[in-house]
Amino acid sequence: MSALILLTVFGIIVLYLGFANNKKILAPVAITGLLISMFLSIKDWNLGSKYFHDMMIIDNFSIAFNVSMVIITILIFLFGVNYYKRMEHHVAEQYALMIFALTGAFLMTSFSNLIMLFLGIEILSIPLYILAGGKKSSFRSNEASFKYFLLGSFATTFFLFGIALVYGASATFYLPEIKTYIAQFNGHLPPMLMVGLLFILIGVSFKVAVAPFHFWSPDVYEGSPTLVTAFMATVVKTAGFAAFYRLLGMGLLPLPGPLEKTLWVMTMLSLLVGNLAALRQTNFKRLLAYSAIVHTGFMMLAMLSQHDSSASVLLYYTFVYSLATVPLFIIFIYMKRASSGLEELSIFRGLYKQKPWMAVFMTILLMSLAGLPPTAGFLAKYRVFILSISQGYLAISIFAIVMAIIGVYYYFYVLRETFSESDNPNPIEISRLNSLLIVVCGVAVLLLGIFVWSVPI
Amino acid sequence: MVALISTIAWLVPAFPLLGFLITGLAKNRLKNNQAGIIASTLVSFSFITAVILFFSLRSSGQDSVTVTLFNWISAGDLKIPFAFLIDHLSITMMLIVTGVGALIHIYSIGYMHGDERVNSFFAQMNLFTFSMLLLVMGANYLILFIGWEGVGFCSYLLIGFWFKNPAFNYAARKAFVMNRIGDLGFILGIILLFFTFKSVSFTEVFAQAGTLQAGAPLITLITILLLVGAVGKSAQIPLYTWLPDAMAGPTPVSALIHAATMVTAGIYMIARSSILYNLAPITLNIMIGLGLATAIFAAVIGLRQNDIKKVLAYSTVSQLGYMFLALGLGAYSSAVFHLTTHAFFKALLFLGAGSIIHAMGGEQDIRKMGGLRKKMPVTYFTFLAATLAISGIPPFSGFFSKDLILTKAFENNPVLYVLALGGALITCFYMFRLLYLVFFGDQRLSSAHPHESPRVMTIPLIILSILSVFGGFLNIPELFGGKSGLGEFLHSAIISKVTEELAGSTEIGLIISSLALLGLIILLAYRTYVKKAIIPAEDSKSLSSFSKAITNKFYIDEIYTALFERPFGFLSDFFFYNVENKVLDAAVDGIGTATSRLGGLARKLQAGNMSFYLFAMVGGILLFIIFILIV
Amino acid sequence: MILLIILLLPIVTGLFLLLLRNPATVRIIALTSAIVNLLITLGLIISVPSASYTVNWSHFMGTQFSLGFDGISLIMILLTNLLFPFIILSGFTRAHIKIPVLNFLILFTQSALLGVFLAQNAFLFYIFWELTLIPVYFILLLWGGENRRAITLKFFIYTLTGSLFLLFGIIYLFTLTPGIHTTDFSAFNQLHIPAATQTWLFWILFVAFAIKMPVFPFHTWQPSTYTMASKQGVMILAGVLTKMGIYGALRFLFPIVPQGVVYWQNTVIIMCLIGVVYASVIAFRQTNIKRLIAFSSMAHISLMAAAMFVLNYYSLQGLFFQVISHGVTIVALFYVVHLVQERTGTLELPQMGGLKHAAPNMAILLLIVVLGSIALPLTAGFVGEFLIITGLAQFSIWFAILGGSTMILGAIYMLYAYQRIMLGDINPAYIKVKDIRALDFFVLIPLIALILILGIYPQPILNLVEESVKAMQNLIPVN
Amino acid sequence: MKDISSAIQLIPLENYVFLSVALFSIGMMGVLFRRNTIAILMCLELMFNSVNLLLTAFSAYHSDPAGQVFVFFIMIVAAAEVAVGLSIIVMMKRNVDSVDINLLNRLKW
Repeated sequence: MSALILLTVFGIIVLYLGFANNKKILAPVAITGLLISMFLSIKDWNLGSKYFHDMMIIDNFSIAFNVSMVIITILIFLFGVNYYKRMEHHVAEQYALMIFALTGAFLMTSFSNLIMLFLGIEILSIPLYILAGGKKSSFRSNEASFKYFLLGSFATTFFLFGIALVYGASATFYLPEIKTYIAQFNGHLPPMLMVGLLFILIGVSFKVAVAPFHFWSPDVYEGSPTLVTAFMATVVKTAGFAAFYRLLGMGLLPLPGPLEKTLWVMTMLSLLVGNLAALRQTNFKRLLAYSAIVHTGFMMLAMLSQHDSSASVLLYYTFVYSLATVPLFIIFIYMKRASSGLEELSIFRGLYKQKPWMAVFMTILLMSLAGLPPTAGFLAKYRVFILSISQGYLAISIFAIVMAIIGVYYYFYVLRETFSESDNPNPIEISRLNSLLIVVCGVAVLLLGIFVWSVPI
Repeated sequence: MVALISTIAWLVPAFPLLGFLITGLAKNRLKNNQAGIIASTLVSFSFITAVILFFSLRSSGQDSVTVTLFNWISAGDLKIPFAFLIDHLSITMMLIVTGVGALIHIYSIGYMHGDERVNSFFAQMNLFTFSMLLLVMGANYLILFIGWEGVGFCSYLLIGFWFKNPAFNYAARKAFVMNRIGDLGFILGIILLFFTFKSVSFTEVFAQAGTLQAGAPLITLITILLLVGAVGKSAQIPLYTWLPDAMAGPTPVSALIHAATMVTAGIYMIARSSILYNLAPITLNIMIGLGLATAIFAAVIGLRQNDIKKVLAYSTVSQLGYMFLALGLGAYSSAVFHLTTHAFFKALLFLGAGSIIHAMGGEQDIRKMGGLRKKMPVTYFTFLAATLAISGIPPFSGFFSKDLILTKAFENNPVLYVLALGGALITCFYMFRLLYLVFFGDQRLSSAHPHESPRVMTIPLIILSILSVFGGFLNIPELFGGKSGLGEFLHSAIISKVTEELAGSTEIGLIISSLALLGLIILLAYRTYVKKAIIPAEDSKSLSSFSKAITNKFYIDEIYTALFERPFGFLSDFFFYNVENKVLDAAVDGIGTATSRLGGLARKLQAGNMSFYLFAMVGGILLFIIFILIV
Repeated sequence: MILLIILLLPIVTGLFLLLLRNPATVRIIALTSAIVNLLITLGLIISVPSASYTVNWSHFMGTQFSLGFDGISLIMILLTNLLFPFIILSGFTRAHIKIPVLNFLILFTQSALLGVFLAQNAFLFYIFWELTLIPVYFILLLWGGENRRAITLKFFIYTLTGSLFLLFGIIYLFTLTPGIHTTDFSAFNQLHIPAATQTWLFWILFVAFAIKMPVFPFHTWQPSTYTMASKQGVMILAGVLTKMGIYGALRFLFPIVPQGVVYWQNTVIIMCLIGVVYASVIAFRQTNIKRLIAFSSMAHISLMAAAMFVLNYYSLQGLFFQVISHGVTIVALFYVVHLVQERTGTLELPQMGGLKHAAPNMAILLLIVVLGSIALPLTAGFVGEFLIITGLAQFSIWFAILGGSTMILGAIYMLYAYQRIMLGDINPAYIKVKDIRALDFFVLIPLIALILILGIYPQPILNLVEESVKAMQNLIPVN
Repeated sequence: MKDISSAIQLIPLENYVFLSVALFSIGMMGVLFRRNTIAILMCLELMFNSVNLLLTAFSAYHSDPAGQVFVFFIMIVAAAEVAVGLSIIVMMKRNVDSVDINLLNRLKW
C-alpha cells in the first residue's frame, strides 16, 4: 500500500518539478520514486495485506506483477531520457502521467472488488489518452488519442453495464462473493448474470486488445509517440492481464461453459487476426501492435488453461515479452531518426553494417518474440504450451503452434531487413545509455531463457 | 607349397596395383616409354607369379587354396574376408589375364607411343589388370564384385580415354551405365545368396548348395539375378549395345578389355557358379536362348560393318554368345575353353587391327584399305592365323573350342546345332570379308603410307598367333586321341552337366559337314571380295530394306534411345518442371502465398475508420451475447 | 566433463574470435579448435566407454542439463567433428568480409550440432536442435548467393514448421510421464503409449525429421537452398545438418512410438524410396551443378531414411556407415564443385566443359569423389549402400530393387555431370584456369583418403555402432 | 432512506432495467451513427448515466449502498473522461478545423 501511495506522491512531485524547468532531473527523480516503491512492494512479500474493507488485497501475485511493471517502466524512463531531449515543454507531465498510469496498474493487480477494478482501469486509461496525444501538433498523434479515448470509453460503458448487471444479480461487488454466488447455479446462470459477466470480460478484453476488440490497438500504437507505444505495449498489457487473471482467478473460475467458449474463440481469433494482419505489414509500430495481439492470444491460452502455475506463466510471459519489446522500440526510434522519420520496415536496413552488435541484440530480441530458443521468449511459449497441452487442449495447441510458425515469418522478415544492405546509409547513432539498455535487455532475455524458469507466486 | 601360394598370391594383383600407383602418381615425371616399360614389367611379374602359383598348385596336390588377407566387412552374419581363392579355374583365368595382358601392355608401348597422356593410359591399364585379377581371384562373390565394378570403371576410363570427343565420352558412359544395370542384378543376387546360405564365399555356398532342391524358385531367382549381371558385363542381348560403342577407346584397350578379359568376366562368374546353375534348369534354358540369339544376331550385324573395329566388336559379342550357349548347355568348361582360345585369337585380331590402324594413320574404314598384305607381312600372317582360328578351321585353336560347343549343342538338340553352325558360318564369312578387304586387292586410300609396325608391336602379335594356332591343343578331345586336358584340369572347380556322349562316328560326320560348309563360305567370300573386288557401298547409297536394317544394326540403338533414354529425359523434365515445381514446391509456396493474401485481407479489415471500429465492436458484442444465450 | 568440453569448445572459441580482427589469426584459431575437438573425440572413442555429464537445470520443470552418448551419438559426433576442420579449412581461400563473424557462426553451428547429438533430454535436444538453425540461417543469409533473402526465409520457416510440431510432441510426451513430469529420454523411452495415440504422435514427431532430412514430399526447400548457399554453408547443410534428421528420428520414433512406426513403416519406406527414384531422375536433367548434387544428396539421404525404417541389423549398420561416408563424400563433392565455380565463374553445366585440359588434377580428384558418391566398391559409399540394400532385401526384395536403382541412376547423372564439367574439347574460356593449389590438396586429399580407407577397411565404424544397432533393432517387434 | 427505497421499489425492477437498457441503446446508437464528435461525447455520457440509473435501482432494491457509492465514482471518472475527451476534440479542431469523426482515418491497415 505504501508503494502505491509513494508512487502517487512521486507523480505529483515530478509534475511540480516541471516548474523547475530542468529536464535533467526529471528522469532521475521519477526513477528513484519507482525504485523506492519497488522496494516497498517487495517488503510486503508474503504478507498478504488487505485494505479498504478488503477491496484491495496485496498478495504475492500483485507484488510480482507490480515489480515487473515497475522494472519495465524504469526501462522506459531510461529510454525517455534520450527520447525527450528534443522536447522543450511538458516533459514533466509525460513522466508524471506515466507514473499515474502505473498507479492505476497497481490497482488493477490488487483489486478484489469490481469498483477497484474499474478505478484501476480508468486511472490507467485516462493518462494514456493524454499521452497518446502527446504530440499536440501531429495529426496522427491526435487521431490515435481520439480513437483510443472514444473506443476506450465506449468499452468502459459496456464494462460498467456489465458490473451493474452482475451487481443487480448478486448484490455485491466483491469478487469472492460473486464467486460463491455464481457457484450456486452450478453452471446454469440466469441470462442477466451471464450477460453481465460477458460485458465485464469484454471490457477487460478490450484493454488487453483481444480480437475482435483489438481494432484500436494498431492505430493507437502507430499514432502515439513511440515511447508511449512502448508503455502501452508493455506495462498496460501486463496490467491488463494481471487484472484479467485476477478477475478470473478470484471470481469467475471455473467459467460457465458459454463464457469459456467465448474466451476461447477470442483467443483463437486474436492469434489468427493478429498474425495474418502482421504478415503483410510494412509499418514497424503496427507490426508490433499486431504482434502484441498475437502475444495476447498466447497469454489468453496460458490463462484459460487453468492450472496452479498459470499465474506464474502469465507473469513470466508478460515480463519476457515486455523485456524484448521495449528495446525494440528503442532501436526503432533510432532507425527512424536515421531515416528521416520513416516508420517502414526497410529503415532497419544497414543496421548490421553500421552497428553489428545492435543487429545481434536485435536478433536476440526478435527471436525472443518469435519464441525461438535459447531466448526467454521460447521458454515462455514452452511453458504456455505445457499448460495448454497438459490441460488437454490439444487441438487449440496445434492451432497456436501453426500461428507461432506464421509469426516467425514476420519477425524474421524484419531480421532479414536488419541484415540487408541499405540503399541510403545515413549514420545511425545510438546514445550510450540506450545502447547499454538494449544490451542489458538482450542479455537478460538470453539469461532468463537459460537459467530462470519461473517465479513462485 | 600351400605356404608358398599363401605367401605370394597377393603379389599377383599387387604388381599391377603398384604399377598403377607409380605411373599414376608420377605421371608428370615419367618420360618417353618409361611408364609403358614399368607397367609392362609389372604385369609380366604378375604373370610370372601366376605361373609359379600354377606349378605350386599342381605340385601341392590340393584343388584349391584360400588366401585371406584381412577382414573386409564383418557385420553380424555377414563376414566378408578380403580373400583370394586359388584353384584351377582362377589360375587359368589369372594366366590368361596376366599373360595376354602383359603382351598387350608391351604392344601398347609401341601403339601409344607419342600420345600425350600415355602415362595415364598405362596407369589405367594397370588399374584394370588389378581389378580384373581381383575379379578372378576373389574367394567370395563380393570380392569378385569389387573387381567386377572395378573393371567396369576402368573400361569407362579407357573408352573415354580420348576425352576431347563427346561421342567417346558418351560411349564410355553408356558402357558404364549398362554395366551398372547388370551390376544391380548381380548385387541383388549376391544379397539373396547371402540370405540363403548365410555366406557369400564360394566354398561355403557351393558346399551348401546341395541342400537346395533343383529348380526351386529361390535358386532360379538367384541365378537369374546373377545372370543379369553377366549379361551386362558380357554384352549379351539386351545389354550388348555398349560393346560396339566401346571401340572408341584405343585399340589395345579393345583387345584387352573388350575382347580378351573383361567381357569374359560374366562367363567366368557363371562357370564359377556352375553348381548353382546346375540347380536351375530354367535359367540354363534362358541362357541357351540368349546366347544363341546373341551369337547369330551379332554375327548378322557383323556382316555389314565397315569399321574394322566394329566388325571385331560384333564378332566378340557373337563369340560371347557362343560361350553363353555353352554355359546354358551346362558345358561350363567348354565355355571356359572357348573363352581361353577366344582370348588369344580375338586379342590377336584386335592387336592386328591396331597395327593396321596405326599403319593407316588412324583410318578404320575397311573400304579404304586393301592390299596391305605385302606392306605388312607380319600383321597379315598373324591376322590370317587368327581369322582361321575364329572361323574354326582345324587345327587352329578356334576349331577345337567351337567344335566342342557345337557338339554339345547337338547332344542337347540338333536344332540348336543347326542354328549355332549357321552363326559360325556367318562368322566365317564376315571374317574373311574383312581379311580380303583389308589385305587383298589394291590399296584404295592413296594418302596413307602403310608400313609394318615396330617390333615392340609385332612380337606380341607373333606370340599371340602362336597361341591362337596351338591354343587348341590345351584341350584335345578324346576323339582325336587327346585327354581333354583343360576340361579335366578345371574339373575340380567346375561341375559340368553330364550329358550323353555322342557316338564317335556322328561326331566325325558333323565335323566333316561343317568343314565343308566353311570351305564353301570362304570360297564365296573370296569370289566376292577378291575376284569380283566388290567394295561395300558408301553409307549414302540406297540399299534394300533388310541390308539397310543390318547396316544400321537393326536400329537397336535408336530403339533404345526412343524407349529408354528419351522417356527418361522427359520423365526427368516432367518431374522437375511439373511435379517438383508445379505441385510440390507450388503447394508449399501456395500455402505461403495464400496466407500472405489472407494477411492482405486481414490488414484491410483495419480500415482506419472509427465508425467501422465501433460497429465491429458492437457487432462482436452482439454476436457473443447471442452465442452465450443460445449455447 | 569431457563431454562439456567437447560441447563448449567450439562456441567459446567462436566467441573469442569475435574479439579478433586479423583474418589469418582467426582462421588458424578456429581450425585449431576444430582439430583439437576432433582429437578429443577420437580419444573419447578409443578410451572412454561411456561418459555423462548431468546438472540439474530446473527442478520445477523436471529438466536436467544432461549430456551423454551411445554408439549412435558417437557416430554423429565423430562425423561433425571430422567435417568441421575441413569446413573451416575450406574457408581459407577467398577473402570474405567479416571473417571472425563467419568463423564464429561456423563454430556456433558446431556446438549446437554437438549439443543435439549429446543431449540426453528431449528439452535440451530441442534447444540445440533449434539453435543449429540460427547460425546456419545467418551463414546462408550473409554469405549466400543469388536470391538468398527469399530462399533463406523459406528454408527457415519450413524447417521451423517441423520443429514446432516436434516441440508439441515433446511437450505432449512430457505431460504423459508419470510422477513429476520430465523430458528425459530415459523416461520417454519407458512410456507405454496407447497404439491409437502412437499412430498420430508418430507424424507429429516425424515431420520435423522428415523436413530436415529431407524425405520425399518435404524436400522442396532443399534444392534451392543448396544452390544458393555459400561453400561452407552448403557443406554444413549437406554434410551434417541432414544427419540431424536421421539422428532425431532414431532418438524419438523407434524407442518412443514403436507401434506408430510399425503402423506407418511401409508408408514411410515407400515415401523414401519414391524419393530415391524421384530425386535421381530429376537430377539427370539439372543444369545447375549444385542443384544436381542437391538432388543426388536427397536420393542418398532418402535411401538412408528407408534403411532406418526397415530397421534391421544390416540396414542400420549400413545407415550409420553411410552417415559418415555420405558426409565425407558430399563435403568433398561440394568443395570441388566450388573450386570449379571459382575457376569458371559459373555453376551452369552447359557453360562448362573441357576443364580437364587445364586442370587435370582437379579432374582426377572430382572423379574419385564422384566414384565415392556412386558407390564404387572400395570407396566408403559402397560399403554403406551394400549394407543398406542388404537390409532392404531382407525386408522386401522389391524395396531392394527400388533402392538399388540409385546405383544405376546415380551413375547416369553423376558421370554426366563429370563429363559436362571436365571432359570434352578444350574450352577457350578455361584455358588459363588454374589447377588445384596447396590448400585444395589439404582439404581434398584427407577427405578422399577417408573415402578410400573407409571403403577398404570399414570395420572400425561398423564395430563402433555394433552394440547400439543391436539394441535399436530390438525396439520394434518383427512383423 | 427507507422511504426512498420503498418508493423506488414501488415500480417493478424490470422497468428500471428496461429503461436503462433503452437509454444505453439510445446512447450506443448515437455513438454509432453520429458523426459529430461532440454529439458522440454526449451519447457516451448518456450511456454512463444509464448505467448509473441501473446501479441506483439495483442498489435500492438490494438495500445496499455500495451501488450508489459506485455511482459517485462513475460520475467522477466520467467527468474526468469527458474533460480529457473535450480537450482532445479541441486539439483536433485546431489541427484540422473540424470535429467530424470520419476525418480520423489516416491510421489504417
